[in-house]
Amino acid sequence: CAKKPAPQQVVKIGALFSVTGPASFLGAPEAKTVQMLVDQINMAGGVKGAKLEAVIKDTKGDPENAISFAKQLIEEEKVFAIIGPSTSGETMKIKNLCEEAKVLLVSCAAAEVIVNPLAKYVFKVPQKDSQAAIKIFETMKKMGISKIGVVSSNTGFGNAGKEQLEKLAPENSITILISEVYDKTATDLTGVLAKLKSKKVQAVVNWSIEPAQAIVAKNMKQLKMGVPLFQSHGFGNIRYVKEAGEAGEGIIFPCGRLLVADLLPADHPQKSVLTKYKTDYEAKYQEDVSTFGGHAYDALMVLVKSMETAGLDKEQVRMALENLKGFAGTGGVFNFSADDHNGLGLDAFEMLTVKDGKFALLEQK
Amino acid sequence: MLEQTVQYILSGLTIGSIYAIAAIGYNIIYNATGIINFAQGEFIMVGAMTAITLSAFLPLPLAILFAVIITALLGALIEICCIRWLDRPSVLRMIIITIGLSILIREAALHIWDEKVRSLRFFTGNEVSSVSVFGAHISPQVLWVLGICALIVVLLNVFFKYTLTGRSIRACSSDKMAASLCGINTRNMVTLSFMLSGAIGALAGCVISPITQTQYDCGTHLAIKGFAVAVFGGLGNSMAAVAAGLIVGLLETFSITVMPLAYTDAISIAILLLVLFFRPSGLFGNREAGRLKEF
Amino acid sequence: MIRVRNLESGYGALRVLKGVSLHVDKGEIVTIIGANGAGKSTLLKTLASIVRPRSGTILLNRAPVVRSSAETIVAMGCSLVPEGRHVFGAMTVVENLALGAYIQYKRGKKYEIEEDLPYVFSIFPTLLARKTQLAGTLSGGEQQMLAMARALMARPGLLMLDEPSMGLAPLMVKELFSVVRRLRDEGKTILLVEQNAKAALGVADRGYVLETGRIVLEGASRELLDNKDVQRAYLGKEYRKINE
Amino acid sequence: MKRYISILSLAAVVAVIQLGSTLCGREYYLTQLTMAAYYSLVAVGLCMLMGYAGQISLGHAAFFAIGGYTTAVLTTMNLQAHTSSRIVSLLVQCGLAKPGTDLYGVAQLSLSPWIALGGAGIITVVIAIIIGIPVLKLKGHYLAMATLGFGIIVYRITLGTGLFGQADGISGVPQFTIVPGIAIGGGFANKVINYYIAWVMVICGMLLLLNLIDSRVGRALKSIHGSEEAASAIGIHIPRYKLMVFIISALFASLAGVCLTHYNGGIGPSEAGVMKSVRYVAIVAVGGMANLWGTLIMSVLLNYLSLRGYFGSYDDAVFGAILIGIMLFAPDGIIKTIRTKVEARVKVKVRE
Amino acid sequence: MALLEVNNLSKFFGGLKAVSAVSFDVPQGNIKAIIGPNGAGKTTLFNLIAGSIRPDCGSVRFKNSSIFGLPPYRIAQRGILRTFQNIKLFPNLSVLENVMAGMHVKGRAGLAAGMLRLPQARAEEAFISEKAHEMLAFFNIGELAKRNAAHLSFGQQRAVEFARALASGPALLLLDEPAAGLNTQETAQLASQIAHIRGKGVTILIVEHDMSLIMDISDEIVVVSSGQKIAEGKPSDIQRNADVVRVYLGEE
Ligand SMILES: Nc1ncnc2c1ncn2[C@@H]1O[C@H](COP(=O)(O)OP(=O)(O)OP(=O)(O)O)[C@@H](O)[C@H]1O
Ligand SMILES: Nc1ncnc2c1ncn2[C@@H]1O[C@H](COP(=O)(O)OP(=O)(O)OP(=O)(O)O)[C@@H](O)[C@H]1O
Ligand SMILES: [Mg+2]
Ligand SMILES: [Mg+2]
Repeated sequence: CAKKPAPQQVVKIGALFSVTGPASFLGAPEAKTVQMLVDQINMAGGVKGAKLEAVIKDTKGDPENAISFAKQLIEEEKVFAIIGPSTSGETMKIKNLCEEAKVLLVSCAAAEVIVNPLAKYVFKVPQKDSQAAIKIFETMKKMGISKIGVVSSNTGFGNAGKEQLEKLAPENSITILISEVYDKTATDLTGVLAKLKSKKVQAVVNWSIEPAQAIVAKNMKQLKMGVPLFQSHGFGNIRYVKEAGEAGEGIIFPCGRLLVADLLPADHPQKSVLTKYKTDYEAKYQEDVSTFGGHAYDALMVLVKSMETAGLDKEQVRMALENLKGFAGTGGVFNFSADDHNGLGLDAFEMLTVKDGKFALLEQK
Repeated sequence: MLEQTVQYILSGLTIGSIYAIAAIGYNIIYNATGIINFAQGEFIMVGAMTAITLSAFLPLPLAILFAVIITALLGALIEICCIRWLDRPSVLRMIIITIGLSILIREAALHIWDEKVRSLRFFTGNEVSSVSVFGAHISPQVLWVLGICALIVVLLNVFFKYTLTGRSIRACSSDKMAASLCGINTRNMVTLSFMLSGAIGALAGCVISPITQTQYDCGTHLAIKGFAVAVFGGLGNSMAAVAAGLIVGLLETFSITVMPLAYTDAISIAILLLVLFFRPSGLFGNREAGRLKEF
Repeated sequence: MIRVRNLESGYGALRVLKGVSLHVDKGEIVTIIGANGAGKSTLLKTLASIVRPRSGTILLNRAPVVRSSAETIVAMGCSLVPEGRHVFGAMTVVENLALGAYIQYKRGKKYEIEEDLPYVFSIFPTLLARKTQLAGTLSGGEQQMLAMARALMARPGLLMLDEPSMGLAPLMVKELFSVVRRLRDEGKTILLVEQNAKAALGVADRGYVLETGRIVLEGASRELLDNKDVQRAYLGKEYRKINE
Repeated sequence: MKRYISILSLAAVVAVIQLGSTLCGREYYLTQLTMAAYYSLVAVGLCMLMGYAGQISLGHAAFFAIGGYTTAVLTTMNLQAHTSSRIVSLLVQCGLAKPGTDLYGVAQLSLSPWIALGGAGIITVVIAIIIGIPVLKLKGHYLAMATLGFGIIVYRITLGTGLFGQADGISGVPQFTIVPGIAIGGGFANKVINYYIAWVMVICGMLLLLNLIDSRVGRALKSIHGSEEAASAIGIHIPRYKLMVFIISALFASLAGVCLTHYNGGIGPSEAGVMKSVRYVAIVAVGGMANLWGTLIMSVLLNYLSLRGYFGSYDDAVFGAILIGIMLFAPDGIIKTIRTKVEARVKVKVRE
Repeated sequence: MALLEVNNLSKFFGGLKAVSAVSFDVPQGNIKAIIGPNGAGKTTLFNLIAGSIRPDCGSVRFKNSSIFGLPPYRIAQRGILRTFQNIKLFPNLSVLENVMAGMHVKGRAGLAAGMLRLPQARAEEAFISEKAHEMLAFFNIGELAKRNAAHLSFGQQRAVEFARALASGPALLLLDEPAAGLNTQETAQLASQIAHIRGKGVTILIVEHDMSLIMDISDEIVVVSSGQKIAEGKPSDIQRNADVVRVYLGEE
């Protein structure tokens, strides 16, 4: 039903990422990924004959910048859609704006509030925190753990995770003995871990995306706590494993399959997507992929996919996106629907562990 | 219970020693120029980052040595480019310049080293080794931090009290014109103090990096805490800075036992403020001297 | 000792010295008198390189020093006791004095410094009693003494004093002028700026009168003391009349 | 008189920019100009405190945040569940709480922004007094440290408290209807009106402050900056005046916070962050410290450029470089330096 | 009836008795001088009277009510104004504004009046500025009115400070070494200015080391040494007092 677009028509995609600033570990790989993908797509002839152009704005993680830039993208650049922002706080600030302007927003932030309450034009690609929490609890049950301590960082990600853990624990017959929030710039956490230790927890769950994840691991080992450490899907960056060094061994966390792409069976639907993205990215930027870059991949690709099916009309694309099924991205296989603007299920996660300084699939008995 | 308390004390010492070593650097430039160098945190970051980069090719001690030298040179460069040729700048102007510098250095570091977190090797042992005291545990690196902290303080005290150069640096801060009328090359003294605080910042950065990890923007946090601690102790007095640092560290750790961790910072700073209201020249500051120094 | 030709100097847009020429020979006491704002302090500050001259030449011991820094001037044996004391407020009296001897230390003359301390204390006994007090808490007169004592610690050949008697009690002023004489007798050269023209001309060998940035009169002290204009403007012959 | 001329020219420039942008179909520039105007309100208030009264505040973003968060919390509170309560029904009767539905069709009963504005004002004044009395006794770096500390505490509280949305901040703040048809809000249709609201506020603020600095109170403030000892020796009650100017500048910041929060439809903790406070201080310094006009111009310029993201990832770096450059080469602020240069040149011409 | 009565006033700095048990009166309309060697405690005495430092014990009464321990601004509001030994001008203000600031206690206009420029505030402002110009003219520094106070020579700064202290029409003026840094002619001018001011009914307490000035203008002299009063009397008596000659004046 789509009209034939004029050749070399340009479709602008706005991108809001916190490339610098406190959340730069999210935004930087995301921006790089988008840049790389857009180049690739254009090399391959664009989308429906139209060239993609990414207008990337660095919000530095500040909501006020996100608002200002979002308005710019919508009014001035007249972008087709916006991907990003990297953090939930920013996304929530521009959710209404995009809704009002009827511009598609595919967020790379994790919080559930982004798609619940449901906004017509707002989607998100990272996995749901609740599913990560359930995955963790399931693993714990198998390991015979029932009393745990939770630490989380005071960011949107940390808070959302903490909330989900606390909400889902009773259903999974797990008791949270203690829950503490630390500052994302924390330099040493032995104090708070000592508090956990004194409560005799059987396992520790740390929920954050910051580098402090490695500090938790180190401090636990230094304190000789001797209980397993579970991390959130925010641990999906080989950097943190390197940082934690020997202390990283044995950490368990749920994660998309990007990091263990080579370990997947050849017939896994995500296998080819993952290995391609991984090798491309690593070749282009000389650095390890992280799951965060993967979010940007998913955000852009679900859009492109929908555009390919529905053409270059915003409303049509929105419909197509809502009906996108079985799309294999880096975060999992997406099945969007009119009342699920996230599209990922429990199976998006794999439980991983760290073995000899590398990610490995957790072997569950 | 004892083990628990000891553990808190040790944790407090760990955090405290980090703050203390960050605070010392402030005092040097303060003594020389009467200003607070807000780029001090960036010296710490640059020192650590340089050492990390160098440690890929060099043995650890050499890497640290070079990092210290490079950061000292950076300090000198900054002074020569941005401060030396100013004609009697006001303190506020200097503060703003150093704030500007800190922003610039941080951004430069972002583009040199990217946004990823790194850390230096542990000096002894590794991530998982710990020393146990009464059943509580502490990373050997903390002992390094404390030791180097103590060493720096002792050396600095001797330097400022008993050596001529040290005294001249203090004279410069008190009255620049009078100092040059005494035959002191005030410009060189300021350069020297920037080099010195650069070097100390770098050393601090290296020794805390295994514990805290290093990222391009980690300087800001350390700078704020270091500044708070330096003021809390009484500006210009390094011994007081260490004491204040340890006190703040212990305070923060013990506040965890009663309050949610999220408010630790707010609590420790609120207590600092309270102290300031009652002792406006800091915990160990000399009130008389404080009044005679102008902003 | 010092020779100045056509010196021009000032602050920003303000021209203060407009072509000053003067000279001070070794072993002399030379005084400069002039009204408020005439530029006396500016002249001394320019000689000490605290203020940069716009043009003109300054020869110190025959060497041109117009571009030198303040430290080199001190190292060349020329010390200024600035107007308004400028002691190191947050340091003790002894530390102030030690810094005065900075040049000596740098030359490694520790021994001389040890001699100098008792020497300046003998000139200013009050300071001995306040040895460890912070200089900022000294009384005005005490600070003035400290400033002079500190300058002496550098063993200058030429000592420039900017209104040293300001704020001193009469007894101290007398004392001060006898110190000035004593220093001259010890072979030092002294350039003295004073408001107390009578006393200054009393000790000086020669004098200059500075008015709005120009030397308007110069000569031996005696001549100046007898000069009608000087008498009227600076020596207060009219003082009675105004009050009557 | 001079002051009215400059104020009028400011008003004229404001109008010309709006007309120009509308005629060129570039109305979207007004968005960032509006935001910059609110930030400028903070800057000129701080200029009064820092440049004229000589009291540095490294925690001024806190007051902005106090205003913003107060209004955000109060206006996003859904009273639907409490309709039975006495107070709520009273509020509804007085028209101070309005029922409505949000974007997702959920019934809302929210407090009127006027109450929030009043609340923000009261809270700001109370906090300014509580903090100001002890803090303003301090001097120099100690004052800098204490205000910085206050800023950090507020920042931490916004970050750590569930009520304030922690790291995510608060979103979904409704618009602030001043009179029917005129509302502070970020909708795409209200750009022009909001631009004028913001600039009218800036112009009024400027006028008040310009009057103030030439008044008896203003002189007292400036003399405190010059020498506290001398100021008290001529009969100036220093603590009172310091507190007064502290409250005024806190109110400016808080008002800006309230308005910008409504305009943006939300607020996040970064508004309370240390870097924000530092930015305000820097803008005042770049403007020339005791120079309201310089501060206003630099603030609009820098905030505008930054909000438009002209410098991309180099935003902070450019900001730092500008800071250093101006402090090195034009320490009296760019405006004054240019003016003296021009005047000098004109003088030379006249002489020739 | 004495305007100012100082009784047993003392101040210790650690072990140092800067002022110990000093008593004297300043009668209305008089010029009273305080002299003494350097470090005798004269400035400290001034600081105690003006409230800059808190006395340890004793009493200070002004116009028959105690001003002991009041903060300096309250004392200034009651009509005691001072100058400083180390001049303290407002370097960020022009000369004119310095003097106008001196009239702070005379003004009424508050914050709102100033911000809104109410007519009352405007009238007051005009009055104050006119008065300040008069003050400057009196001290012959009228042409400096627009200059920044920081960029004046020492003597000019003295004059500005004097004008600032006098502007509000104080009942008692405390002058700390007003002639320091002035030459003889300027000192003579100062003497006549002081006489003129006294003629307008201002009482003056002066600390000075210039004996000819002191002997000339003062009605009575208090001599302090090491914090204690050692003599008080007419200038001619003081000049002959053996103690005073020994510790202060020196033998001719
Ligand atoms: N730092 C300065 N900046 C600008 N102008 C100055 C500065 N210092 C002095 N002046 C001006 O320079 C002129 C000469 O000042 P200078 O201090 O040399 O006078 P002086 O002869 O020492 O007077 P006094 O006897 O009062 O000390 C005066 O008009 C003064 O206003
Ligand atoms: N804050 C202080 N702490 C300690 N000692 C002080 C303090 N203030 C003043 N003094 C001492 O008190 C004594 C009296 O000082 P003051 O300034 O009153 O002397 P003065 O009579 O004004 O002398 P001058 O004529 O030199 O100005 C001095 O010995 C001084 O050192
Ligand atoms: Mg002079
Ligand atoms: Mg005195």
